[in-house]
Amino acid sequence: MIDQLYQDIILDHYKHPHGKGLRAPYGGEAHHVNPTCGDEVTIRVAVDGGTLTDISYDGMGCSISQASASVLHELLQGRTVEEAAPVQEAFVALMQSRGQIEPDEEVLGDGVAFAGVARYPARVKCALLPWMAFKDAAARAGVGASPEVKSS
Amino acid sequence: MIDQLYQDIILDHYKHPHGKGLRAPYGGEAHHVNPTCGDEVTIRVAVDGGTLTDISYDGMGCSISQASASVLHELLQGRTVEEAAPVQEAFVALMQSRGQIEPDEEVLGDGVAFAGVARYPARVKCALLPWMAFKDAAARAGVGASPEVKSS
Amino acid sequence: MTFDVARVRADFPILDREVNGHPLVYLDSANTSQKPRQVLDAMRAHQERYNGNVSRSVHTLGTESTTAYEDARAKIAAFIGAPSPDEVVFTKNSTEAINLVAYTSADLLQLGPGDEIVVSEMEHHSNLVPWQLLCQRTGATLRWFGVTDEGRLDESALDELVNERTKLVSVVHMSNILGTINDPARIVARAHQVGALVLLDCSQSVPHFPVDVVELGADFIAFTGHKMLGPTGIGVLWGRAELLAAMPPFLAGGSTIETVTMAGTTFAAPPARFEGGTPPITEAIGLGAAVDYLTALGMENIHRHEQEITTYALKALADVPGVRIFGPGTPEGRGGTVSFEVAGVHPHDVGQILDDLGVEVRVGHHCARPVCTRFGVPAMTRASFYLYTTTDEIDALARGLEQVRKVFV
Amino acid sequence: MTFDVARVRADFPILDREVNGHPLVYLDSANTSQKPRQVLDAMRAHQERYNGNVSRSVHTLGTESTTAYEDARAKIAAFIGAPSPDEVVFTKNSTEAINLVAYTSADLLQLGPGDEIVVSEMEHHSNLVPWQLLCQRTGATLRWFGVTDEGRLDESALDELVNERTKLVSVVHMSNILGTINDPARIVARAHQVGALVLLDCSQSVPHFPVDVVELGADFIAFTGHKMLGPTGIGVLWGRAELLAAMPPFLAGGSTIETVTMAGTTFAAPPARFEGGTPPITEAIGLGAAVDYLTALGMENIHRHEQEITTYALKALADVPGVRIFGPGTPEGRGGTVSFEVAGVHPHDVGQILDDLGVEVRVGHHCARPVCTRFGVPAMTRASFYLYTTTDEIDALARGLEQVRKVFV
Ligand SMILES: Cc1ncc(COP(=O)(O)O)c(C=O)c1O
Ligand SMILES: Cc1ncc(COP(=O)(O)O)c(C=O)c1O
Repeated sequence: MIDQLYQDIILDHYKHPHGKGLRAPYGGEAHHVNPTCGDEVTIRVAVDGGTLTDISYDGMGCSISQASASVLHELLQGRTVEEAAPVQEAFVALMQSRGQIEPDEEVLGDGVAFAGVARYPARVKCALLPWMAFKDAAARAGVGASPEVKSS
Repeated sequence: MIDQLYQDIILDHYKHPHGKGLRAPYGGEAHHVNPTCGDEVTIRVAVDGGTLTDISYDGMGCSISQASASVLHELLQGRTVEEAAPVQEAFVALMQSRGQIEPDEEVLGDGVAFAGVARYPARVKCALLPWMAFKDAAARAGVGASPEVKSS
Repeated sequence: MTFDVARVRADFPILDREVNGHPLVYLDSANTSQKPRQVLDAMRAHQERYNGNVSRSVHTLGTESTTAYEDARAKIAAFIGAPSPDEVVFTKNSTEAINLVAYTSADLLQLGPGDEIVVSEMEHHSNLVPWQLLCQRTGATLRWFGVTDEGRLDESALDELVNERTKLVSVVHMSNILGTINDPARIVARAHQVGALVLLDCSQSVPHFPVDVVELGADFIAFTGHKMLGPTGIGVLWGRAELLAAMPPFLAGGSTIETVTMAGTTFAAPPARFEGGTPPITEAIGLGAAVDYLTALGMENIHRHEQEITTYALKALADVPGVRIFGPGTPEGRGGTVSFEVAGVHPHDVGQILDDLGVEVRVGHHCARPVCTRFGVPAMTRASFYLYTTTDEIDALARGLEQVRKVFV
Repeated sequence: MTFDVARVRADFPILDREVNGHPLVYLDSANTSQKPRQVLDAMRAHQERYNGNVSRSVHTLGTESTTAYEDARAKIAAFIGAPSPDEVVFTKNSTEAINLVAYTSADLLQLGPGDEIVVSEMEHHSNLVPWQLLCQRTGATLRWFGVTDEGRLDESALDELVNERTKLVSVVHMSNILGTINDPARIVARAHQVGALVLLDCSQSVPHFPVDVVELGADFIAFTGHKMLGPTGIGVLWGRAELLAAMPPFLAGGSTIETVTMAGTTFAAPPARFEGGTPPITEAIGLGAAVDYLTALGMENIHRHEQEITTYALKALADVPGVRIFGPGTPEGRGGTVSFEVAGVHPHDVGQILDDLGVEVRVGHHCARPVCTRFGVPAMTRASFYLYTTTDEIDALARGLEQVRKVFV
């Protein structure tokens, strides 16, 4: 069961995160905290003509939240805002599915590795942390991200 | 069991209270309330040369508290402060005995009828109400009554 | 479904007990209700099999416990028609829930001299004293609805009483002493017209008939677990999401925070913001099970059963010489809580003789002393009913009152 | 008497359970303790046989319930050496107990700008945030003791920190994160010298070793039932009688009053003044049973057992490569709560792998974020022990940590 959680893809992203580090210029930034464990992430979003030209981030956290940020970067960087929305939606839906959804690799890429996380309610928040921060950062960059991410 | 509580002596004092009504002159007055049931009693004490020359009272309450005031009047009125102290002490001890004390009729007179009350924890407060008020009134009249009466 | 009171009673272990050699006749459910096996089992299961602290652990016990605690919140939200579980704040009882609003509303409503808070003469002390103290702290003025001779809320001066200066109206949904069920519609409408908030004390309504917060139109409601088949130690404040979001923390500490430094703290979103420290976890789970039990029977059915019992009781009491009922004399607009006096006998003595016969009623001012004052008595005797009450028990009450008269009249 | 841990464990039903296919190894008692059958049975007996509301009824159920509730108060008073049961106030948890003092002390201490409140960097959020908010409300200043590298309270600046302006000092007796046991003697002496009151947060001390309020010399202590074999939903504030008598009501309502009119209210003597509404009755009875259980085993014996386990654990952890312990590294002046890091692995991941092996530890900031900040980490992993902990369980923890390193390092 634990191997479902710590899939190699996740451990890979954790140990070798993609696009980590805060970069300028950016249009919006958000800092989110998981109050129960103290994990933190800061995300910056740069937008140019409807395209997410850079998503940069930094933070302290567990393997799940760190890998999730890395996957987010990989999935959304360079996409248009319209393309990003269904990906976000699919990721959030997967996380809130309690393991009842079969993820679509076409949409979620490496994100499918998080399917196992959905079975660990206490870890869902970890996986969602960067996505919540991204949503806020994107909004501040003027591109309202669509899906409702529940913060509690 | 209930007959132990509602002894004829108690019902008699309740239906025909001794010395009821507030009288002047008096040296000290106290008003006490039982917060759980709303029963109230006012007691006045007149002292002359170390003698409790008058104990007058009025109030609303159940048979136990009313009869207790009547018995108090009967037992302490006309006594010296020194004579009153052991009576008070004996009555309070009887009430707090949970039914474990055999009361002394020499000391308590009709007060012995309250032995059954001690077995009803919820009613002990009723029986003590006038005695607590008396203690305060006596103190205000300048004759500190001795025994510690727990008010809760 | 017909309501099978015998089957219901079989779920309540305590109902098999004897008191002073007589079968227990428990007529004090408005004070606290008895608890069915299903609720006790759910609590015991938590304590014996998956006890762990909530919201703080990644481990299995903690996760199971958190899931059960949050499931209970969702059940309770559904039970009262709350739009979201996040609008349900767990407290220890109604009293804490009301105090939570009273303490935070100084800030929320920016209260000061000239502002008015409105309650009624029919309130339980728990919905009166917190507002008296709030007015003392802020300089606001407390005003109140009176009570009519029939024991109904006197709304005749509504428009004057609730006016531009009014910031909050807090009234009882069903009186714990008179049994009156208030229809808050006019009060809510008027309060909202003048921009005031409305809190309904639903401590006696949520346990006994269907309550839907959206239909009620209130801004807050408070109720308490132990009166609705749940355990002691758990209560609920429901509040509209945007109001809860605007309120400062109250009992602050562990779990109420977002981030803490020595210099200052930011706070979590509701409901966590208001649930300081380890909450009554087992108790919330127990209340969830109570709600399941009530829902399975159907609140409409429970209400109908209680209406039948109340009709029967009002008649039975009226037939005892010297008995005078306070509050509505017919079952319309009232619940199964009936207070009365027996002419010439103090309630304490009434209660004592009844107890000797195994009939458990409450005597005293019922934490609603202004109602006693209003009706000119120091105390009342109260019989209150619930889903397990039978007409036989009402008969036992009536017989007991005959005995009371024999001893005292 | 030798301490027979196997016999103790047999009393705790949950310890038979498996987690993820492994026997449960519960090392999270500082978060919440497990509960013995004796406590659960006492509560169930109340709920099934004599449930009634307290202080409000003359009937038999109410009287039995009230007697049991007050007996519990007396037991708890005796357990902590309180001069009188009336000094024991039941709350829902430590957090409410501390907030009760924080809210009422604005009045009691006439706080204003220029006054100082002193806490420490080692506090649980529940003994920090209420004082931050109190300072915000009153304009008083919050100051604090630091923590040394060894995880001890830094008392080097005591005389400067606690001075003529200090009105109240509130510090933890045993840290829930570092395990440090503070000796409050010097702080109490200094505080009383300058006329300040002292509250000790005994949430982690009362469950684990003998605590005597008179010996401590404090003015208030707070602790919580669920960490000492009792249920959730019950906590205790102990306060010196004359202070409680001088404090205004806090959560006001039913039971806190002497007499009520619409125009104003007078209040009951402590402890009733502070127990608004229906208290956690069953929970108080459960806590009384927990105290009986602890007393029968002997707090000295329990402490000795935990010291043995702690000694063993400190050594076992030190032997795991990459493990660094926060707080005292030897058993002197510390209790059985050990926080640590595994180099290169986030505590969440440590906790998750351990849970997979049935080992339940807590990870995170443990509601003491300033301590994490002090030691430069976002979070810690914590193993905490109690009377039922065995050396086998410590071995399981150590084996689990090897597994953690296999996955992550
Ligand atoms: C030191 C300390 N203080 C206060 C608390 C708060 O206790 P509770 O959550 O029961 O209010 C805790 C535990 O959570 C604690 O460990
Ligand atoms: C109408 C009403 N409001 C408030 C309360 C207070 O509830 P609790 O004692 O659970 O706080 C009660 C019951 O005691 C009640 O009947």
